[in-house]
Amino acid sequence: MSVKENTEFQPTIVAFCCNWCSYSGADLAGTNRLSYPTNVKIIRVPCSCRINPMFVLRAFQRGADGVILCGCHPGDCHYMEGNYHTRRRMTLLFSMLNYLGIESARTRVEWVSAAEGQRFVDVMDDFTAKITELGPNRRLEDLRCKKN
Amino acid sequence: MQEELIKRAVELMEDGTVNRVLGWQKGQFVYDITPAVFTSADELKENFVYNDFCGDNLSKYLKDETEKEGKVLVFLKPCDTYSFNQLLTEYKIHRENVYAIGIECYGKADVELLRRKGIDGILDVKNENGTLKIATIYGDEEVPMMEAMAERCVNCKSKKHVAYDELIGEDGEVLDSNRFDMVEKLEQMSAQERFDFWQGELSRCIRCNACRNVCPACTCEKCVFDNPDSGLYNKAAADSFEEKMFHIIRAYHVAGRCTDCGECSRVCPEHIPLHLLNRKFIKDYNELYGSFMAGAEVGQVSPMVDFTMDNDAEPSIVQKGGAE
Amino acid sequence: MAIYKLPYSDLNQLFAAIAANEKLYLPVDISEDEAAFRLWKEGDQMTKKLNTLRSAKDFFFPQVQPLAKFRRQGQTIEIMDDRTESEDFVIFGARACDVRSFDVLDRVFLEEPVDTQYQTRRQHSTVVSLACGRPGETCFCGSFGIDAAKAGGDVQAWHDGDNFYLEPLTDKGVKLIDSVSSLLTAGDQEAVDQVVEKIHTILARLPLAGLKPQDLRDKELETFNSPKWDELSSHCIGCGSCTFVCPTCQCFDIEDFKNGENVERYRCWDSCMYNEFTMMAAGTPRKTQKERFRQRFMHKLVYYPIKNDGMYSCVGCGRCLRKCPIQMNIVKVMKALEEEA
Amino acid sequence: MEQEALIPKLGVVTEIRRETPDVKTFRVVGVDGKKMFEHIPGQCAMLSIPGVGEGMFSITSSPTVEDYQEFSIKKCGCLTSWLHAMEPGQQICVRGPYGNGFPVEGEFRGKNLVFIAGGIGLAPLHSVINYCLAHRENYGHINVVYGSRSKDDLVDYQEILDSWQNAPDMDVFLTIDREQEGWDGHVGFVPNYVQEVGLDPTETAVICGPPVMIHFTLEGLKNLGFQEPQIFTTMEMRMKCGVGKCGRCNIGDKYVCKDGPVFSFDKLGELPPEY
Repeated sequence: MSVKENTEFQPTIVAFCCNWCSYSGADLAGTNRLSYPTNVKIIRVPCSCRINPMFVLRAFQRGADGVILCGCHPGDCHYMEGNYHTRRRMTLLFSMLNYLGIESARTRVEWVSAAEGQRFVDVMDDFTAKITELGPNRRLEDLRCKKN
Repeated sequence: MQEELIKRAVELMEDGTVNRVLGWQKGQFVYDITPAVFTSADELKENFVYNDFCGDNLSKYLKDETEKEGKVLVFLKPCDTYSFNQLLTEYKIHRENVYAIGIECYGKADVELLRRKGIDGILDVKNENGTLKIATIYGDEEVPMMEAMAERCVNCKSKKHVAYDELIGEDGEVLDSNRFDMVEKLEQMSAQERFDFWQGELSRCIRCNACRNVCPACTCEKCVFDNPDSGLYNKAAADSFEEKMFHIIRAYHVAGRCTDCGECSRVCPEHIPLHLLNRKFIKDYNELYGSFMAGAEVGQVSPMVDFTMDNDAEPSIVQKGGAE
Repeated sequence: MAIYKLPYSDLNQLFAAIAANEKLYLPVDISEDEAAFRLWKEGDQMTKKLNTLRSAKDFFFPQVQPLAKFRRQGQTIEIMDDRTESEDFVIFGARACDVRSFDVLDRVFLEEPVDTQYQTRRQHSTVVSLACGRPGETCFCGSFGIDAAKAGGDVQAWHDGDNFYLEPLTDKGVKLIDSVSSLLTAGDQEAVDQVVEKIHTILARLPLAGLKPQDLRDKELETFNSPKWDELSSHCIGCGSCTFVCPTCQCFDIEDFKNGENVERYRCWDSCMYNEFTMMAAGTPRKTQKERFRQRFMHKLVYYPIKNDGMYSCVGCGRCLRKCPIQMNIVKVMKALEEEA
Repeated sequence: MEQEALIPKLGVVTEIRRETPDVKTFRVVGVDGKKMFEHIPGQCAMLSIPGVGEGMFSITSSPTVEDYQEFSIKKCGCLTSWLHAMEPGQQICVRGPYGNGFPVEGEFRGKNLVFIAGGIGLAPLHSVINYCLAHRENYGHINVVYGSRSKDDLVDYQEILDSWQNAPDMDVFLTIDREQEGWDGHVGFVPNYVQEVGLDPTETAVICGPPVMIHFTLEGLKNLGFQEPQIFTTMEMRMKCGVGKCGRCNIGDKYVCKDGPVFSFDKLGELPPEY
């Protein structure tokens, strides 16, 4: 049993979380002792609109199998309109990645508020399951960053 | 047409409206035409050329030219006027230092398309009523102009001049072009097919930066790809990832500002259809956020920096639309 | 030396026979527009195109070449040699211009201290050249004393539609011919002479046939200070197309790719046309595109000949004439400098 | 495969001394604790920290030092900032030595020498001055004119005081740009000071410093009657390979890394003024 577990594909998930809502949401999940997959590596950003398309691509380059952005619900942005920009930018970026044949399920944007600890866990569970199903990222990998 | 342009340019130089002319200079063959600045009537008469191969979009040169002393005359084809407007929108051109003459254009030929047909050793090309009569070392050839026309001209988006001080020839209309056909075709493929297509195209990239340097929308003082501190600095076609990243980011940086002038695809030494990346963005924001044409008017707000509170699509629509 | 003959229809067998012994690279069509050297596999046809877009310098001086790997942990560094030893390989169908470009590159890379990776690739290669049956209007190899009808290399080849003729020129060439001798029959000099003559007639009719480079070795400063450079360079967009398609451009950069504690140091092509090419903490000595443009052509037409007994660092392949986005190229530069002199 | 010139060897930084607020001197030996290579004064070496960068630096120590090489490095970019931040014991990648060096066994022999330096420009001259001092019998009188922005910016100040000023048949003239408390020496720019210290135009001069200082000092020396062939300098250019192949450090047909960095001004005058 344990042998099987070791050989199973364990994806690396990068989650960019906005400082004001989603990061607090993750925090809340923690304080409520809810667990989410250990594959998820959280990077805190001041606002979801801080995320440059290059961050997403760089995450894939450096070995991520899935990248998820979490921000405040539209209308709740700490900076009034940041996540509206995120919404447009990421829609177009994801569409472009899809156009280049990169699996669209590897990228996702979710709105998670500071009060939604359970939702954060659900989102991460679901995303991790999807990525595990998809398998390792092969279409946007940098071979130099692969560990043999 | 060429004579008419020279005549008007000379007039404008002589009456002091402008002190120099930005145009196209003859090469050693009929097709190797270089953008150039002419400062005298003699130079113009001797070297100025306007023919089927004058594809260069001159508007980007205005960024530097209008910084100089005096007014410059520039000839703009319909598609160039969009770039011109877009540069004005971004405050890259001093409008008062330029006198723009719009000139009509029925599409430009691409010598590579002649070579594709196996025609080589080209000595002369004459356009006689839509047929190119080509003299080569290996004999004469005839090719209909339509078959030698660059892709961007076949799918011309507009014959309308959106900015000019003066017009030579007729003004046309915005056309209902088929320019998104190929994008649609790609969209309908499976993800694997699309991936294979782009992998094949982008893996040929040699990172010469011609697409970036020629692009009228790429006017940054220092490109993020030239900045060692950005962590993206890389000249090498080192791994297929680098080229994908470069082209995705470049297309993204110009999204909402790209006027689809097609210069990137024209200059690519590897014939990578880079315009298909830009057109994907154009098609997307047209469909999602309403019709928008960069450069159609001065001062437009690009959909990339705009938003609506309630009606914008969520990024998840990509997953519904695409395969996998 | 002896000439060997092979029916054109048997070319595929020849490829198979060579490929059975060592790697065979052949120019094949990779798209409607372009040909490129690719590892031959059954069914591949040699391109009918004049030349490959990327020059054959790739074989000896590839765009990216690993040098060393490092591991940095705390204060310690581990250095691991990351170079690769070359296997034997054959380049088939290189044109005369590209073959000459190897000589140009040799004088840079085989000069002390020898570039080891370049050297091993050179030692392990056998170059089979092919005469140009249909040179294009952009060809001007004749200007540099190159004969497109006698392309040189280890084996030179011609074809006249029906037959393929091969003539070994070096020991390596003889060895290659010996290894496939069962396919070959003795060829006649006369047939080859006919092909050569036919090509010579075409070459004489090329539009750039009369172009001769000036010997500017004594006029280094004069040429450098020529007022022509302003005009010539004024619309250069500063891309690297000309340098990357050029068979003799040899400038490179050494860069590190960081991946955590592992660092890969590699060498890659660089272009003197780029603005950061000579950028230092204190600024750059080549401040505008004019200086960078001038550097490229001065190097090809003046500096290199000074260092190498008058040999030019241009082989007249015409790639830059075809690929420059603004069509400003070495021929226009040569003509402009000549006008002035 | 043979040893490749572009692949560095491993060295260790055994000692780091702060010279001025932005200059530190690094002592480098091989991992076996011995000197890594022999060099000629004026030659350079490529130092690199993988993943940070690689740069060409003048070897500051004299070849007569038997145990190590030293490099005086000013903090001005990515790599140099990193070097300034590191601690002794750090391993470092080294390749070299590169360049032609000063003609210490050629034109310099038997001559009276004057070394003129500004700021960090003393680094390449430090090596040759100490070499000449070690072989005192081969050279005539030695003058050193050295200036900096302030007293604190004088590189090797302690060594100058302790050793050079007491050396036989050697004069050291120091100057700083602006008046400063605790400084009773000369105040003024190097090019002007050069005119004042009473140089003999038959001496062989070596200049190194910022471009503008070199420019005016050269004019000053010419006014004094110096001829171009007797004035030397050491050039600086962006370098990547150090062996005359990568194509970026050329001045005309000469590569600074291979044919330079030491040039006499008459040779430099024959080359395009692109530096």
